[in-house]
Amino acid sequence: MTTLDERPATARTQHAAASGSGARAERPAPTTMTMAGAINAGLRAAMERDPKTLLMGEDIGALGGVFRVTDGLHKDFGDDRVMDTPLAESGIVGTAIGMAMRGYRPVIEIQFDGFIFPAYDQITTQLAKMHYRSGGAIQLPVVIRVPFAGGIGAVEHHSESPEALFAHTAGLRIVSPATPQDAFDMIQQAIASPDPVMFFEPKARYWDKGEVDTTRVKAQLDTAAGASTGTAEMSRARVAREGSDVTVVSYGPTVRLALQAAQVAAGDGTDIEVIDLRSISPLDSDTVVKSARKTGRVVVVHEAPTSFGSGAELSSRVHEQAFFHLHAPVLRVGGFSTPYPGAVFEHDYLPSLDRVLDAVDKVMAH
Amino acid sequence: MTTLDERPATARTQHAAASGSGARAERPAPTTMTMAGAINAGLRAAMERDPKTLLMGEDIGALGGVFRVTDGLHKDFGDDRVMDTPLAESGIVGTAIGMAMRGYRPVIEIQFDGFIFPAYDQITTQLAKMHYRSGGAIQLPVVIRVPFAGGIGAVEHHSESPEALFAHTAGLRIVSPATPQDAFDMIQQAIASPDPVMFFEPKARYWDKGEVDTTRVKAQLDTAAGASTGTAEMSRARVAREGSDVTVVSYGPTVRLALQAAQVAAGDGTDIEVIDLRSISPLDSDTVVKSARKTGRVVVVHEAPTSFGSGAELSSRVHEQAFFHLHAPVLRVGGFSTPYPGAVFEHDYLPSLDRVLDAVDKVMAH
Amino acid sequence: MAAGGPLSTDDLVQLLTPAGERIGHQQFDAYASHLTPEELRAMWRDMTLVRAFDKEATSLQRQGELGLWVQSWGQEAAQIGSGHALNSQDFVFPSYREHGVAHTRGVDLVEVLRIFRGLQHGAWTPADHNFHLYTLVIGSHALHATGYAMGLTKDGLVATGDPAKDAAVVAYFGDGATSQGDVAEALTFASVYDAPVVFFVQNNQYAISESATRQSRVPIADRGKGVGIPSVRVDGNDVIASHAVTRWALEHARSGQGPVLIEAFTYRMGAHTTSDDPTRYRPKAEEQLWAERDPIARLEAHLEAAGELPDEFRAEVEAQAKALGERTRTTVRGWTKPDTLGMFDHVYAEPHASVEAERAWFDRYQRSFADQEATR
Amino acid sequence: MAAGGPLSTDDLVQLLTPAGERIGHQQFDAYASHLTPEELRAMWRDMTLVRAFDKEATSLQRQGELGLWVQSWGQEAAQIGSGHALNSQDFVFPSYREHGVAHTRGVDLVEVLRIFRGLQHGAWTPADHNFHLYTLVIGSHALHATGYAMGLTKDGLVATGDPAKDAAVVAYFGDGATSQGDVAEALTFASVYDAPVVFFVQNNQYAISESATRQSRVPIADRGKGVGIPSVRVDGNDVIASHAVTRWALEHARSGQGPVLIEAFTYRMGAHTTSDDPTRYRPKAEEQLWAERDPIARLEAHLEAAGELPDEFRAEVEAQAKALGERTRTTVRGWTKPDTLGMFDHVYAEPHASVEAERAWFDRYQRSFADQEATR
Ligand SMILES: Cc1ncc(C[n+]2csc(CCOP(=O)(O)OP(=O)(O)O)c2C)c(N)n1
Ligand SMILES: Cc1ncc(C[n+]2csc(CCOP(=O)(O)OP(=O)(O)O)c2C)c(N)n1
Ligand SMILES: [Mg+2]
Ligand SMILES: [Mg+2]
Repeated sequence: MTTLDERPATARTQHAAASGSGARAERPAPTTMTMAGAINAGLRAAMERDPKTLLMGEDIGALGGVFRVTDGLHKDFGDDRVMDTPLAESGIVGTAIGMAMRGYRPVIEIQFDGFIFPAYDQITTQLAKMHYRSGGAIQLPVVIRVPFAGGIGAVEHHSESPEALFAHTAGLRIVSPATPQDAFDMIQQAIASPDPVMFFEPKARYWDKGEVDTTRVKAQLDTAAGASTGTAEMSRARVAREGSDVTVVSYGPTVRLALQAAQVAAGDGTDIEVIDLRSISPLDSDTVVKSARKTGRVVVVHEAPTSFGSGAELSSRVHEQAFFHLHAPVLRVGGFSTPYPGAVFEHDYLPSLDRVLDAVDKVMAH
Repeated sequence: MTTLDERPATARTQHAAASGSGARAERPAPTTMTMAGAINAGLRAAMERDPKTLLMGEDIGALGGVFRVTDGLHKDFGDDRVMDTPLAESGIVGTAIGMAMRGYRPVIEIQFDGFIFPAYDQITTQLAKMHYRSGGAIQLPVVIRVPFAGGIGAVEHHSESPEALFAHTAGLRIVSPATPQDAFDMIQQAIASPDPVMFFEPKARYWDKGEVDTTRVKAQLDTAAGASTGTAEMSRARVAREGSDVTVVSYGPTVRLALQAAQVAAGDGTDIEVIDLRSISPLDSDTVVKSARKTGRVVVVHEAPTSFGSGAELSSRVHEQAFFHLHAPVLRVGGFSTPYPGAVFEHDYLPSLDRVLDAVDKVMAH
Repeated sequence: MAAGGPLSTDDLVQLLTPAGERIGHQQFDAYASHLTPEELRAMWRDMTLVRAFDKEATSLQRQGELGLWVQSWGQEAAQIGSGHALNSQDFVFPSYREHGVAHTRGVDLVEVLRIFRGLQHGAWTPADHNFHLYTLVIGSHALHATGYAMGLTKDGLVATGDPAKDAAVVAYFGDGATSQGDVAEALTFASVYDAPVVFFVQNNQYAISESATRQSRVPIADRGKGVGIPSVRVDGNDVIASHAVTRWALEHARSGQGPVLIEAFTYRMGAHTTSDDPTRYRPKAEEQLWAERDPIARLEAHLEAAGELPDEFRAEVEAQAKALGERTRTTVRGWTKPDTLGMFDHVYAEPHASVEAERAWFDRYQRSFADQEATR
Repeated sequence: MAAGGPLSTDDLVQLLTPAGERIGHQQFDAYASHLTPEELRAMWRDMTLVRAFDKEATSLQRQGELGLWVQSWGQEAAQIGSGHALNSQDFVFPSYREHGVAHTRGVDLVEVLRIFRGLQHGAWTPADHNFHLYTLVIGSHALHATGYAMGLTKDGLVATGDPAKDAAVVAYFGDGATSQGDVAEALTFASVYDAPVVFFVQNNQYAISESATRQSRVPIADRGKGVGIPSVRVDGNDVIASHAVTRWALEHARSGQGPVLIEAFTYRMGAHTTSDDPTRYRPKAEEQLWAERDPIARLEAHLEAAGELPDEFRAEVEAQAKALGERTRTTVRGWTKPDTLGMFDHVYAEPHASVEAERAWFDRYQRSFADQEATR
């Protein structure tokens, strides 16, 4: 399957410029990878870059994780760096914190979104706050990888989108890649970052393929300022498609949907600008506000329930900062205020092309 | 200390009408109570009403809770109904779920806001979802009382406002009283409700006094439809002060601040309408939108960090539903995107009279 | 793993040898002595039916009729043996693999598949069977079971002296689950409140790909020692022993003596679920070894040696299994998607503004398509 | 509580009788035999200073100079005894009551009060003392300690054979904490990974108002049995025994033999914190009983009987205590509120847009008042 969300030309050039890498001449041809493969390659690169990087989680060793994202890493790096842990999420995050204090960079895999909650206390009261409470003396470069969101016909607790439940807590960075390229780059930037990062992987996109240039982020992270540059870069939104009539903002699993909507709307003469947030905390509202001032119309799309979701924060900020440029209120398209329903209902529950276009029509009506 | 937020005349009359109680003639004179005392009295009334109601928590027995909210109840109801539990919040909520399945109505006290997180998984994946996943076969009438928010000069983890971290999850009701009267009524309505309710008690208001009419909610809950009427009633916002220029929306600890702001602004000729939400889930946006359409200007105030807080949801809804009536964007006044700081900083961190008035000035500038 | 570890087979209570020979046991013989050949045949029938159903469900999943299936294959003795020890007033909190126990509680196995077809999250009414919904979040339900048991005590349904009244709770979970904080807290609450709950751990040696040695360096049964809960290790492939220790444990709990922890040592003969690939983490030889220790074959050998498994009975059970398989196939294939608006039902028991508003919106939205169709 | 419960005083390792008489112990004598009178005096000095400081802090709280104070009163022997067993390369994860241990790690006690004056959440640099910040969320740090210990193993700092190199971790927490799932998970991880960590439980018989019988029906030390961690119960009011068992445990851990659990049975002589009122939940008689078992008095009796507590030494310590008290008072009273913008510092190590924007806004906002003032 080829993805619709590959617009590497602009975005990549922009990045290359930002990182100041002069290696363009020798750049090899990009490789085609799935998102799962890109994360796997990114983890491997990070482990090769820094011997203190290690992986922790349930079934990530011999099995390679239930999604095979860590496939082959246990074989190559051994028990000491790819650790199958006891079945206890709080224990995983809590011991990772201790290891980070000892100088390690643990990268945790939580098996599914719905199983992050036993670790909620360690994430919210310990991981997030340690740098602050120590007055900067303790850095906790822990990455928590969470395969999240729905669309794969799974049973209960395997399709949730809990990102807003973490974004409200200061001290955590929350990111989510939408393309194999970003998955490859951002996992490495997240690992290099001195801050704790929650890395939400859109599991329904794991097998989507895309071109990946493996050289750029390497050049970036090999510099002295690499961790800072990388952290800043993964915190910025990406304009995935330029447009002039409506801004559709999304991240992770639904960026593809936003691009599909843009394609369909283009046929109707509506020119949609698609923004891939990439980061939820920090939220790059500047990029969105700039676009909102241009188009005057904004629709936010995510899978998480609309109520109290991250779209609410984005909507509030756009109104606060671009109110007098807006032709219509910012509309939100998200999951409903119900638990994630049985799999037969999930395509009714999730934002669909029709629902996104319906919202676009509504904002265009003004 | 007398509170500023007592406007019983309108609100109470409204309620009495809503509950259809005809007992007005024999109504005894209202009693003066602190909010802590009102909750204590409400718990006692609920325990007398239904022998299945029982209390669980740390130090709620002989000690009467660290805030003395359960004072005297252990003495009068015994070990079996006022249960000092092991020091394990997940265990408290998890066993309460089991007891509720067996027909009990457990009312849990979590000692402080910052200690709710070890129970987060049980609340989010079990308590909230059981009714849905059982297709309505299992009701879990569990109430979780959480003394929350700051302003009392406490150490870390004792001043947090985590309500938005629960409001995003369907299946929970989230309420917070701002006055002794509401505390007395709402705790009983929450206990009578067949749904799980998180009851956020503004600890800095525990010792504020107010008049409490103890008869109205009794008459309501003694009726066959009492649980439904009560649930509906505690889910509705209350207009704490009518005004025409700006709507200031708040709940729990900051309602008093909103009323203070209204008083000060009145001196400057600005007429503020103050809405006390009382419920965060459901969020009575209808009442707020109605007010917004009237005043055209809205400011939301809460102690929780502004980013991804409940004010974001409210702001989004007001914009979505009253955009063309607004003179200015909805502004939010809340805590900052930092962990709750050391106590010496808390009055800088928390919304203050000046910050609320500053926001009011800003929306009035349009 | 060193001797004494979680894979050790020492100290397992056994009443049937792997060859099917009935042996004695000082403490637990008394809890199996009531078992007539008829009752043993009933257990064999249940085990056989559950396995046939399990196979059918597996092939339905392969055919795309189910999103996922979780096999109980290999764990039938632990489940049917313990399930047969329950009284109707006892209450069970299963994990997600307890199809055998579900069957003993009168849950129609076919209905269980609604969950795995994605139609609903719970597929039976717990109060009808004193059998709670499956719980997928590992370990969570151990606390619910403990709370429920505390409620039984409050209700005066423990140590009444009336065996028709005294009740207890059984919580089933796996070896992996014993690492969860919630399970530890459940053990603590149960012991401190002397709750009538039996924690029944099926140590099937794996938590997905992870060996039980990843969860513990001592036998899982030792978890009881940490909180003063009596515990016992039983051969979970021995249906008679599984039955006997559970009877003992339930009597202990029902009579007010508090909780018990049972570790039933067994083997997950199949994959973790139909999504799993055990070839990645365990040797074929190990699987073969345990295939030879098949729990159904063991009881079968016992009954046959005693001449208690006549051909007519075998034929009858075979026919029942076939019928169950057919009913499973046709029922599952007949299930259609329910009304979409049902997705909004039962979020709350009382109306909630967001749910009501979204339901109404979705209804209008759906109808707008129908209207478009109609006007075309 | 029945014999064998968490308040049982049987089976406590003791090397000093309550009257101060030195007695032998088969296993642990060897770990105390190196203690010279000088070293015992050093322990007595530390205990005395910590108690004096504790009193001073309590009165500063009463005077409104501190928001809260948490006393270590009564637990000095457990803390100083174990603290003296640590090597500099060992790492400690305290709870919030371990002022005695803090002192042995070279943390200036006065600095600790910054936390209780609300100036900051952490008041020392952990790496400077190999002493982590206080953790207020009960039990959380048991996992951090375990992870840190796992890191020591990875770093090759365990079982090197070089005593100047081998390191271990000590996690301190209370009887109440042992009910938390996190502590159970820490025990599990520690045992499975053979982490060099000593779990040091001060069973001071209370978790705020709740008796330890509310957390366990067996001695807290038994928690180790559940996961195969060797454990020991020690008289926590006996500084020599507390020291000896900790030395043993640390050697065990440092030499690669894995974790140990120590239960030091002691008594919280004061209130839980200055906000607490113990008269509501415990009898005065009990407090009196334990006042008679004062841990400092016990060592004092021992040293005096041996003629090892000369008046000059007493006077010197008294003067030190007085000086510490004075320095505490003047330092605390001298602390002023730091720059408000500091509130935004260190939320992240790298810039975060929300924090930066809010800091900038607050700065402008604050200045706007100053400007108003200026233009008046
Ligand atoms: C809290 C949580 N974490 C992770 C998972 C994913 N998961 C599902 S089953 C399983 C293994 C369970 O092993 P065990 O308890 O031994 O039970 P078994 O499957 O062997 O019956 C895991 C890790 C989950 N369901 N819940
Ligand atoms: C998770 C959590 N729940 C509740 C509290 C409130 N609390 C503070 S201290 C305490 C009692 C702790 O008892 P114990 O572990 O015995 O330690 P001690 O105070 O006796 O030293 C409680 C319940 C907390 N700090 N953290
Ligand atoms: Mg298992
Ligand atoms: Mg204690």
